[in-house]
Amino acid sequence: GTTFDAVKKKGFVQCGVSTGLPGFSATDDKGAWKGIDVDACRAVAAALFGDANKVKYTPLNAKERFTALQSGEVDMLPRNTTWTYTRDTSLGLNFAGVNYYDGQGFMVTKKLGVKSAKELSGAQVCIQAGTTTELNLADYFRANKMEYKAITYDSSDETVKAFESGRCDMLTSDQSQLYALRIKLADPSSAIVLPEIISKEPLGPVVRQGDDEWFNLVRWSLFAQLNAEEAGITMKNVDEMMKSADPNVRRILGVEGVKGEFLGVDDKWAYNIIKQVGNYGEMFERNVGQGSALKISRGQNALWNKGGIQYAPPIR
Amino acid sequence: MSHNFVPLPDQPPPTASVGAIGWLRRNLFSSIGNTLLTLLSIYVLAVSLPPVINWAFIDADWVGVSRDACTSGGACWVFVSARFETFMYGFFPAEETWRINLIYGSLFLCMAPLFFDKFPYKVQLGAFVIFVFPIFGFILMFGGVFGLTPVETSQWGGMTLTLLLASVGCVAALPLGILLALGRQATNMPAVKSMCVLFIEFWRGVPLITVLFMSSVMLPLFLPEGVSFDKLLRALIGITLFQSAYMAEVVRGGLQAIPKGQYEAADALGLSYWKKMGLIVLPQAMKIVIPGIVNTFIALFKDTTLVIIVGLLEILGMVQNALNDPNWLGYSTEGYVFTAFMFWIFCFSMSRYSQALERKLHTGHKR
Amino acid sequence: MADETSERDIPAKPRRLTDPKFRALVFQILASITVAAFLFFIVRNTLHNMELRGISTGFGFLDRVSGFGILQSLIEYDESSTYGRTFLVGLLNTLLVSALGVFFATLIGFVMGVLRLSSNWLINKLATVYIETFRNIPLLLQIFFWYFAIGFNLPSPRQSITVGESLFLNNRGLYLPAPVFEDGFMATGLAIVGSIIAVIFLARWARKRFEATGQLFHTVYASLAILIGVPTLVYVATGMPMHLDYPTLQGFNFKGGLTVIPELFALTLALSIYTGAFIAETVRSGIQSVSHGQTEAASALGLRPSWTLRLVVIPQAMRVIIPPLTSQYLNLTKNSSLAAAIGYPDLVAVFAGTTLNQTGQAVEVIAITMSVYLVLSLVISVFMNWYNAKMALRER
Amino acid sequence: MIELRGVNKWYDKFHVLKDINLQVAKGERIVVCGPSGSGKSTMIRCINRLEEHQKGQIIVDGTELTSDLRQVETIRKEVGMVFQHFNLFPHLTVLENLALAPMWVRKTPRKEAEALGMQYLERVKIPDQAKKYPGQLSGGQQQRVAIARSLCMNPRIMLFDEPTSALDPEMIKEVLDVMIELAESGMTMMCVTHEMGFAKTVADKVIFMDRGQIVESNPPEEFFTNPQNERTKLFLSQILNH
Amino acid sequence: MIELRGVNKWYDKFHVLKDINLQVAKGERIVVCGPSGSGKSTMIRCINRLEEHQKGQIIVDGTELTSDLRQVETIRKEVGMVFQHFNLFPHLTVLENLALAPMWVRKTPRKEAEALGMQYLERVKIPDQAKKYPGQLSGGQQQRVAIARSLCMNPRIMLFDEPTSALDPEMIKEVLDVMIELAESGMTMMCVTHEMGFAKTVADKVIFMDRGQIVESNPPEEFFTNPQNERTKLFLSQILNH
Ligand SMILES: Nc1ncnc2c1ncn2[C@@H]1O[C@H](COP(=O)(O)OP(=O)(O)OP(=O)(O)O)[C@@H](O)[C@H]1O
Ligand SMILES: Nc1ncnc2c1ncn2[C@@H]1O[C@H](COP(=O)(O)OP(=O)(O)OP(=O)(O)O)[C@@H](O)[C@H]1O
Ligand SMILES: [Mg+2]
Ligand SMILES: [Mg+2]
Repeated sequence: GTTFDAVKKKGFVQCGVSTGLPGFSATDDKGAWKGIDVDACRAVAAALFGDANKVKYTPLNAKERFTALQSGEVDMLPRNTTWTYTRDTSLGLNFAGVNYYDGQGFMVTKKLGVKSAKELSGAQVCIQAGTTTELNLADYFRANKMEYKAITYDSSDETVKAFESGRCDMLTSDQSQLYALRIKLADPSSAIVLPEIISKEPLGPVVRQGDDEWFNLVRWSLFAQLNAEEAGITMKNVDEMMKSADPNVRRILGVEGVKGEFLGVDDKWAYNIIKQVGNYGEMFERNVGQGSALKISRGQNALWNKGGIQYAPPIR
Repeated sequence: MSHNFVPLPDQPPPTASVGAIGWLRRNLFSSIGNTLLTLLSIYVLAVSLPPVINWAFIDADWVGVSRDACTSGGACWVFVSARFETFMYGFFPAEETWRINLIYGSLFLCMAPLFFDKFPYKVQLGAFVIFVFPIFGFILMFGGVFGLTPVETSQWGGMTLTLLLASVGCVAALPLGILLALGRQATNMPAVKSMCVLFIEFWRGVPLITVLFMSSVMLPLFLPEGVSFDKLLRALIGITLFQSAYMAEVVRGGLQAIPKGQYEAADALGLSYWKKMGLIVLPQAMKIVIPGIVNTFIALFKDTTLVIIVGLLEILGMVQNALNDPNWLGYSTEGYVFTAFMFWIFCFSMSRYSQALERKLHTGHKR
Repeated sequence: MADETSERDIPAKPRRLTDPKFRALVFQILASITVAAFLFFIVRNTLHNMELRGISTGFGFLDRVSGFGILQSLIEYDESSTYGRTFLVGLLNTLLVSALGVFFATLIGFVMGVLRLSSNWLINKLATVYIETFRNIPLLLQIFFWYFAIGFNLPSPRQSITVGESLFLNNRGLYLPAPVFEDGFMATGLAIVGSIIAVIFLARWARKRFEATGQLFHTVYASLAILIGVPTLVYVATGMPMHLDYPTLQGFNFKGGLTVIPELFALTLALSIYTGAFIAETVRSGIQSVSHGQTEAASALGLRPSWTLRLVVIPQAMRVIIPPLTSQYLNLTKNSSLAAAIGYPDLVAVFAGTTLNQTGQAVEVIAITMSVYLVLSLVISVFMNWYNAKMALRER
Repeated sequence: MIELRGVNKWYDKFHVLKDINLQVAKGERIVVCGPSGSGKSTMIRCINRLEEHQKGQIIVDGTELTSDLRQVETIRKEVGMVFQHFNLFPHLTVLENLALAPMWVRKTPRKEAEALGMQYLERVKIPDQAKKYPGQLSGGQQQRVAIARSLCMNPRIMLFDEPTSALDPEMIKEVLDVMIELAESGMTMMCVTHEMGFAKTVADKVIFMDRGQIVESNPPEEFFTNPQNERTKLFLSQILNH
Repeated sequence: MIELRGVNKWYDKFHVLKDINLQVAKGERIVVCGPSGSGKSTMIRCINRLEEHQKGQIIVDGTELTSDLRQVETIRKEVGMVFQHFNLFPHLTVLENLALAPMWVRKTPRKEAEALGMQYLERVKIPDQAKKYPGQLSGGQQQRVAIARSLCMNPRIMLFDEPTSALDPEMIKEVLDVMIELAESGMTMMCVTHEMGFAKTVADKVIFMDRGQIVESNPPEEFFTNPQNERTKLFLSQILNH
């Protein structure tokens, strides 16, 4: 397909990421991008070029992201984007998978003393523009016959700051983001995340329609990470695992069986991903889990056989 | 009988009208209304200044490397000094920042003579700075030749990017603006004239953020499939087109200020249209419009903050980015104050410069 | 002369290629073709690219239900309204903030411009500091500054600053009692309109009388009396058919009444202070452009300073002030598009922002948005040209 | 009518007027001359308080000039002034220029004020220019309008500050003619000018100033034929040879 | 050299030139005079097509003036013009002003062009001003530079449009001297001027224009002593008495 060829030719993946969401995509003080979404792109680069660093990043805010992808400004958009019917069908986009199962939640200040979102009628809500959150919020309050006022900001920075200044009673966003945003508060412990989840938010990398080859590569880069976790292949042990007798492991690592050429890449594509980016679990823990400031538990994002719903088709 | 006129000696003026008292009376307490106003302003200043000064200077922390140094309760300038490098150079690799410094230094050396009245080669030097220097700067910034490590445009940022956007935007818009201004003056070609007018009015009528949005995310839609270029370059194209419309209006003002006799004399000598413009009219017009150009440059310089909207991190963007750093959360005021100060210094000194130029050009025009 | 006949035979028709008119024509055709081709190229590419990427086109989306709420709307709007209505809401919000901004910027600008010329050294310097500070700092920064300065310094709703239990100020905005009109209010409404008309007539009459008899009439006080007195009388006479809907604290927030949201407040403040600084400079140079001789001549004729200002200085200064002033208004309107940064729901925020994002129809949405601003600027510049033509000083 | 007693004025530390003593009787016509910078304009401007003096007394028509605004107003109603650069109001027509002060200061109805304006326009011989704007007139015409504008206020004293020095030679005559006519009608006048012909024709007294002082003050015959002071002689020799 | 046949010109609806017929032979020196607004400047500007005429023919040096660019170019190389307000280029030095046209129109190398410039500067007697800027010269010097600048193109015809009317009296002579010298060297000249002394000294023919028409055209002796036309008489009486 055109995108696949174009990416291969230019030698790097142009990756659309969020302008700054700790754990998902944010720069460290050296200016290097870090996060789950960033790793999604790195995985694709590792599969395609054997080098996870062949990625260039375009920070996008919520408003711009689809236009940027549609116009070809970026090759893939792993930017914590919810998979919805409209987006999948009318925008000319394809969702390649789900790298994070999320749901929309609320964050309120402790001082407010509420336990449930149901007590929030009449509340003023800070929210980021151009997200499904905006629509879910409207639905939720309408369904529960509650009133609200939404104050919509361009970027998450302003949203947090407005929340902090007391401009609104609560901040709503995907739960993962709530944790990420909470650490941006001057005093993170002053806010709590309410238990309610008001929507399904499957987040995943998006590509343009019309290039199945590219779509496959993005989708299977993610699946490879999930399969690797399931099979116990990690960044550390991947080299030893090359010698493993387990046929599943051998297939995943391209030692035998299925060939990389079906994806148009090297046989060691999955090996490269695991070696350089890690399996899904490692990626999760490093960016948003216990190894990070966010400390989000796996929850739904655990593998299917560990009580979660992350389930990848087998590589065979 | 005639006698000589001996002028009386000058006497000192009555004490009440000179010296400190005279000054105070004339300037602060000349009438009841003025006295009230003076007292009111003194009161307002007395109430509002001390807390600000306390916060910004007296209680402020200046030295240190981390937020632990900020304990006095005032401003934490440590944040600015710790992040100063990124504010200035963006994510330009630390070991390569000498290249940016070299650009600044050499630019300064090139510009310095322009401020001396006596310097004879102003025009040539100015042309060098405008046309040749950018190439030199571009090579240094971009690298990739002469053994310089290539640095991606996505790593450019901070004040460097601010200056780059504003100056490249301005320099590139100049020729386009001149053409547009000439086109707008071309009364014998109504079609060309109206196209120029349309172009100018279009760009002057739309907000810069929509232009930036268009250039950054929509441009690839307008181009043939597969054609794509750098994001920074696209923002620059947007800015240049936008700026050229303003430039055109400034240049038009200059062209209109050239007396008709100059055109006629050039015609009478047999100079063709382009020679007339290039040798006679434009050199004179450009001199007149320098203050105007500086003013549009200031406007553009301030407007570069809008590129955050398309994800380019100029100085304000860099500051906001630093505010996301978990180690430095909560120092946004310091960050914004610092940014405001940087912009103010640049804009204020440039506007003073342009005012001085204007005065120089209009000497003898006072009442 | 011998060669007279041959000279007469020289063809009067010029050679085509060297005829400037012909050249101009050819050049214009070429230029038009180039531009047309360029536009065609872009449109074709865009259509092709959109088709290729499966992006839907057309303006049908304007009839679809938007499904999101907007913080402030001047017309009826809720989640089940269409995107078309979203556009209207955004446009009206843009116009609102622009109008407020223009009003206050003009006010600040004129006051500061005059103070800048004050003979009081301190006032003069303070005005200079104001102008030089706010002109030279990017507007976006100033918007952030005011917004968060207000947000962090005002109390929460429960600790609102109150005036007489009907006016509340807190970090959610300014809450005012809203008038609710009952059936009989029509009469009062008419009285208001009537007294406005009366005041206009009064002003005309006062002018006529002044011209006829030289008697000055203090229209200001009389007008105020009419404007306030007559409607009040009618209102009381008809049995006060209006009550106020007071804002009350319910749960976390105030309900009822009128609300001025802090976004509107901060944006208006930032826009007027920023633009005010530019207007002040315009006003200053306008006033200074009136030569000192004019004021002297007026004083020598015995005109009081206030009349001198009104009859001699201002009319002349306005000619100089108005053209740059209109372009400042235009700038202010365009700058109001920075609203999105602090969550004020203007056209760019709700239409070129949320709507664009929900529908993905960037080309249409941006085209509509740009056209709106173009039309606004066109209106302003038409006014300016009309004014310039009207006011041009007649000279020989 | 006008009396200056020991008037002193300083610009900052610069002593412009030094102990000026001068009396002008009703109907008297004074011409003031002297080298540039000698304080002629300053003196005449002090008389209707366009400038403030710092020491001494100025008494005009029985009223002493102090910083009391009402007195300044009274005096300005009585004293007309014509400037070197006309200072007509460019945004008003000639007739509006003339009618402005009567309407606003004397509260004359517009009709009457305009009739008055026309009357003075006729006196300065340009009634046909009434509807034009000052910018459309020649310099001489503008100065005549300026004179008419002052006259419209019915002043008892007229001050002129070099009324002809910004004019082309052809136009000087038309303005001087108007001034001579005015002088002959018995108006009290003080005129700064270097038109010595005018001084000889109409002046009752010629005053010569230098360095802020009145050096000589004499009737014109005496002033021109027999100047008392060396400084005056020098000045006259320069001016008359020109 | 120059022939005008039934030339007519309109500004919008205003008929400025009415059926002008005129022949100027090689080496002839014509002086054009007439009241202000009579179309003198317009006529002379038509000859090197700074203005376009709308009817009739203008033939200069055998070439008819049409809108053909090359013909206009040829003619402008042959015809030099000197304006009332000099119109020197203020951003160039005197020498650069002189060398500009030879360099860019005749493609003369800079050295030669400058040598040429110096030569003509000597002819107008100000070689020492070569390095100065026009703004630093007096009006008379500027006008002489303007003449030299035209001469540098080696024109066969020189047009002058009131070359001395913006000058102070002392400077008029120095410019006229240069013009007389030029006339004596045999240059074909057409000169709009009211300097009747000049006309008497050098003109072969004096042309009097009024309201866009040539009223009289005669050798100077005849023109001044025995004007044929009432209008001319009136004009001459005004001008000579002035
Ligand atoms: N506003 C002012 N501030 C300071 N000095 C002034 C001011 N106005 C006038 N002067 C000085 O006062 C002196 C007298 O000025 P004045 O205008 O009265 O002279 P003048 O006799 O009218 O001269 P001229 O013939 O040139 O008009 C001059 O030296 C002048 O420089
Ligand atoms: N560009 C123009 N547009 C309209 N009318 C013009 C224009 N130029 C000149 N005129 C008019 O054409 C007439 C002739 O002008 P021209 O300049 O030829 O007169 P002139 O004889 O040279 O007068 P002067 O002695 O004042 O220079 C005048 O009435 C003038 O107002
Ligand atoms: Mg004076
Ligand atoms: Mg002329």
